[in-house]
Amino acid sequence: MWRAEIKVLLKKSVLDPQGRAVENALTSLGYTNVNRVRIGKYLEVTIATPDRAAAEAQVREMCTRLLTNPVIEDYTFTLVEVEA
Amino acid sequence: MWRAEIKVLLKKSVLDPQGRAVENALTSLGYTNVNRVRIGKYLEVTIATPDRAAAEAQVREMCTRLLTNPVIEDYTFTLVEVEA
Amino acid sequence: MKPEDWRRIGLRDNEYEMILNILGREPNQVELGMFGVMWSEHCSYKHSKAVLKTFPTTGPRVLQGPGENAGIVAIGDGLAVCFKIESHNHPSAIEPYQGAATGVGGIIRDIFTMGARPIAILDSLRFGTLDDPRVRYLFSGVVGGIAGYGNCIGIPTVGGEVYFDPCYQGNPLVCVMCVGLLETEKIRLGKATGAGNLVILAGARTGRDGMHGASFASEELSEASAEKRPAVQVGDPFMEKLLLEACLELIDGGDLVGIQDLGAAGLTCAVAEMASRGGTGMEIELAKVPCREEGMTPYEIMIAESQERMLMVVTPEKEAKVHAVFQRWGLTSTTIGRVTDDGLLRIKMHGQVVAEVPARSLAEDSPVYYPASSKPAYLERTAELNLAEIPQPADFNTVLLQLLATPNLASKEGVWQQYDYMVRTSTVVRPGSDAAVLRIRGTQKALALTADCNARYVYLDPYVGGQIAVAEAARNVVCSGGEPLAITDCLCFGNPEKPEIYWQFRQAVEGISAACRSLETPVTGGNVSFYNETKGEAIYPTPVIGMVGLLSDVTKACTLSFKAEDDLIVLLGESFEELGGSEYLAVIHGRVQGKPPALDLAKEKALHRVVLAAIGQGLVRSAHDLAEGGLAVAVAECLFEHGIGARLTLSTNGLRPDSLLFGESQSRVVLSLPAESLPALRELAVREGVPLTEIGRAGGDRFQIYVDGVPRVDLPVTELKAAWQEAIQC
Amino acid sequence: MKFGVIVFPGSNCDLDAYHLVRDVLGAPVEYIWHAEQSVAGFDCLILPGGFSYGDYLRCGAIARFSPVMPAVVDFARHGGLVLGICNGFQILTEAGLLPGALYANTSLQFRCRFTTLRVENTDTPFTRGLAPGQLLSIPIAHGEGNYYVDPATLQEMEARGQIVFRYADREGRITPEANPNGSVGNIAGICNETRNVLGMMPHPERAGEALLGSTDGLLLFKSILDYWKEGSR
Ligand SMILES: Nc1ncnc2c1ncn2[C@@H]1O[C@H](COP(=O)(O)OP(=O)(O)O)[C@@H](O)[C@H]1O
Ligand SMILES: [Mg+2]
Repeated sequence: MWRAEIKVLLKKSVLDPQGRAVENALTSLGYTNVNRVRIGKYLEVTIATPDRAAAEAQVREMCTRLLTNPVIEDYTFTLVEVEA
Repeated sequence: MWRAEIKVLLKKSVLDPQGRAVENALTSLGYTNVNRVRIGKYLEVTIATPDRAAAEAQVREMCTRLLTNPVIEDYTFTLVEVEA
Repeated sequence: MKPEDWRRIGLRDNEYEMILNILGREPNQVELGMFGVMWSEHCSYKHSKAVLKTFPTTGPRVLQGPGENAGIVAIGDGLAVCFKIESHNHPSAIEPYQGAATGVGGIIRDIFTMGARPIAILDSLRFGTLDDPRVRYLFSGVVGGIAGYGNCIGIPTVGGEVYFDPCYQGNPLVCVMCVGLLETEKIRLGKATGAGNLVILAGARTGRDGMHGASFASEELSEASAEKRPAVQVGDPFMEKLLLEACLELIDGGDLVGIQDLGAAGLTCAVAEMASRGGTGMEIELAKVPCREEGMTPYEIMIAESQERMLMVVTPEKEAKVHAVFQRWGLTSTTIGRVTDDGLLRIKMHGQVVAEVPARSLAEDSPVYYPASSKPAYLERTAELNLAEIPQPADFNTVLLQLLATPNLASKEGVWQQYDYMVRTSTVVRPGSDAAVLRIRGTQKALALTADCNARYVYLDPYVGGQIAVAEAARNVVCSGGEPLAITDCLCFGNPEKPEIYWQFRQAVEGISAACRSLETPVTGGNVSFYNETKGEAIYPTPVIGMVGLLSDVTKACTLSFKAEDDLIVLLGESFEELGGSEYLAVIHGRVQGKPPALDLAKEKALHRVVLAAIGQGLVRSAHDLAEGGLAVAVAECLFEHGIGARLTLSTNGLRPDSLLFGESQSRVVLSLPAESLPALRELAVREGVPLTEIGRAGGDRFQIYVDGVPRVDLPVTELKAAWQEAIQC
Repeated sequence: MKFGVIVFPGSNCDLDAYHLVRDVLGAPVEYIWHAEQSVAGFDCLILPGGFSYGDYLRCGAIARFSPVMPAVVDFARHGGLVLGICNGFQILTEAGLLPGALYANTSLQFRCRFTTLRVENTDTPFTRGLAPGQLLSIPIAHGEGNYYVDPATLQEMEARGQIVFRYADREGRITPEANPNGSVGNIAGICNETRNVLGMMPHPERAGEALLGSTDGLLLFKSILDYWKEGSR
């Protein structure tokens, strides 16, 4: 069993309104040393398969088919082996 | 300079409708070997401070004050040293 | 310049020749890019201009016809209504949520650019069939995007339509209409006048997103367009809300000479149109344009289509104040140039000229094409419908239940409950009736709004179909108690370079024009979307009509629901043996065939006079037009809100029972009224020569239809309602 | 008495609350721009619905740091009447003036429709004019009205009568079907311990005129006026 930890962010070239709003908020709260705030999605999915390679392939497939929209989003993920 | 990578999830005690919806969607797409789907937020914030400890402290503070709502959310984060 | 340079950005060889003649020299990359986006179909209307000129566009109430960002008609009390419809089909096909959201953002900017306060949104949507998971994804994404943007910015989405047909499988249609209110003397135009006046850019920073959106929208969707994906962008409704408030405050204070939103073709289009309309030129310093990304080139800055940006022309005295207002609203605004009197757009980067072209040449001198047109072959096939081949249904109960449950007729509540249709607390008739009605604060008046098109009719006969689209919109407005004022149109068609498509286009426009003339509803603006094809297959010709009507007394607003037991049910208009193009024929017998029902515009107009008088004199308690599904479906729809049943006793008078119950003959309305009102109503009908038939009574909890004494339909209202309500999950 | 409607960037029901108080209730009312630092001279503050700061990150999360908020918190702590509607409710929970939190409807969709509310506590300035168990027809319009609070706190709140409105069916029963967003215990509105701060997801300002389908929302505002007239604070 694997837990896929998937991070999804808008492509760098795409406007990230949330990120901008939060960056402004942080600055006005006095955190003037922050920048490049980006806000996206975080997903955890547990996959029952013995084999890491199979798990990786499946995550990629699920990301392109359902979990993300490649048109505007990029994703990265890591696999953590977990107990059933 | 540090890039804080912050993962925010609903507390285990709080029902996660989005996670459930996505789990159903995945299953109906034929991914019958997935479960425990949880969906939250992923935030990246770049912090200009030489010192890791200071960066850590600041992330905690920003998370409790603004970035997360402790009533319903838990968060974890990692710091990555980056070039200015 | 090599041919591939201009072809790559969609310019044809002859168009490049024109550019050479205009400039008297070779354009540089930046200039070529500017011509490329401005002369794209989307911005230049090069294939439709000539035909659009034939629309009737004038009338006693029209203050602003086509040509500006939106049309405006006067409604008395020194007030006017500003409205426009626009499509965002191609972006929505690729990123449904953001594609639809930015479509909403764009049309809202068109309205407040004119100085109007946006008060309502309508959405007209078309998708493939819901058995396809991709279609369900597009459907929920588009609806989510409209909700996400409209709800956030706080403009109620009060009406629209949703249709499903295989012809839209790969090419959904997403048309959004916005309606605004303004004081007549506050009208602002997108004009740059007064040499020496300053040019200010406000709102979002410019990014690389939306590159070539304009030329992208002018191509058939192909596998290739997947590569152009960056053309889709993310909307920022919060930014637009601030922009809206700031701009209206400035317009209110009379601080602007001219104002123009940045849409397709971005900065290029805004500066070209403003200067061209004002007969002036502009000098712009691109280094001053706030950019979201490092190292953007002049080319990129000029054609980027980043959302939520506005361009303004102000006198030097006002400059400081204008910047101050934007700052209070938390927005960036920058003076990026000045108006000149030489008619040239002089674009500089760090003081160095990177482009210099006549403003007019971009905005006005684009090529005009008169494509060949020829009657489509398919019409031969579809025209012949032999009713003898169509068996009468054995069981009318099942047919009625089936029809109510077909996605095209079923309740769209699953859609509009996701929209905030109440914000601004002026929505008097909510989604779910015919036209929506919004009161106008500070007056006794109200507006009736609707968006309509039966594309199957247009497919089977573009001329008649075009007429019917206008007539049905007007009928919806009238049934809500409104006097039809004017229309805006969103003409969605296939590839105009195909003669059969262009024939559809010309016929539909002629039909719309004819209807607008007799119903006295001029065209005040609109939008053309060509190249709606996938793998060479065109959609049905789909000219969506957005109509605005006026009620002089908001308390007279009428809905379609039966409201009292024992009320009489009356049918106005005449029923013919017309099953051609009907939903019944398509759903029950699997045929898209025949001629659409005939339309007599004089009879239509007479019907409107009767219904408006009846509502105005308070004779009736409900009014509903007959559309898809015919008489049986229309009456069923009147039962659902209050769960009041009905008993109809009809006679065929030589018609087939199925034609009588499900045929879609035009110019018909069903009314409910207390018995004592009947004589007065009959008098109105007789005076206008409109056939009036008493067809039954409201009451009980069942829907029963007797045809020539034979019980044909007998079902509990609850069962009918369930079938109708649960059909569409969104 | 004078009402103040606080305008955050992105508020969009400010105008509706303003019109209801001025044109229907007939009481003095003014807008208060979020950048103000004082709310002196006002007797009841309304935090209106909308999408303050786009509701980016979390509903109300950024607005609660607006310059005006310290004054609002101070006003509330000294017993001033504060009514948070929809986004206003979300801001009040984020600001800690009300317990719990609001998050995504279980449908994951925005919902706009009339709901039936059952009045659970009439011993507040906002509901004193109502009858216990009275049913009100008031619309909702939100995507994140799913109220959550941990079980322990919920018990205390119940005990202290802090639950003011619940979603009910037409017969007044508290059923899952009547719950439009999944909120715990069908909760639609709550008040603080001292009962001078009310937060509710439904929009009473949208139910103030027969023309718009219901006048039940007006009853809340009338209660506030009566409470004030009697000077019982
Ligand atoms: N996409 C939509 N958005 C908002 N309201 C809609 C939408 N689709 C349908 N409606 C509403 O549902 C009702 C019925 O729609 P429709 O069947 O198209 O009416 P009609 O046939 O009278 O034009 C109308 O009030 C319409 O405004
Ligand atoms: Mg209708």
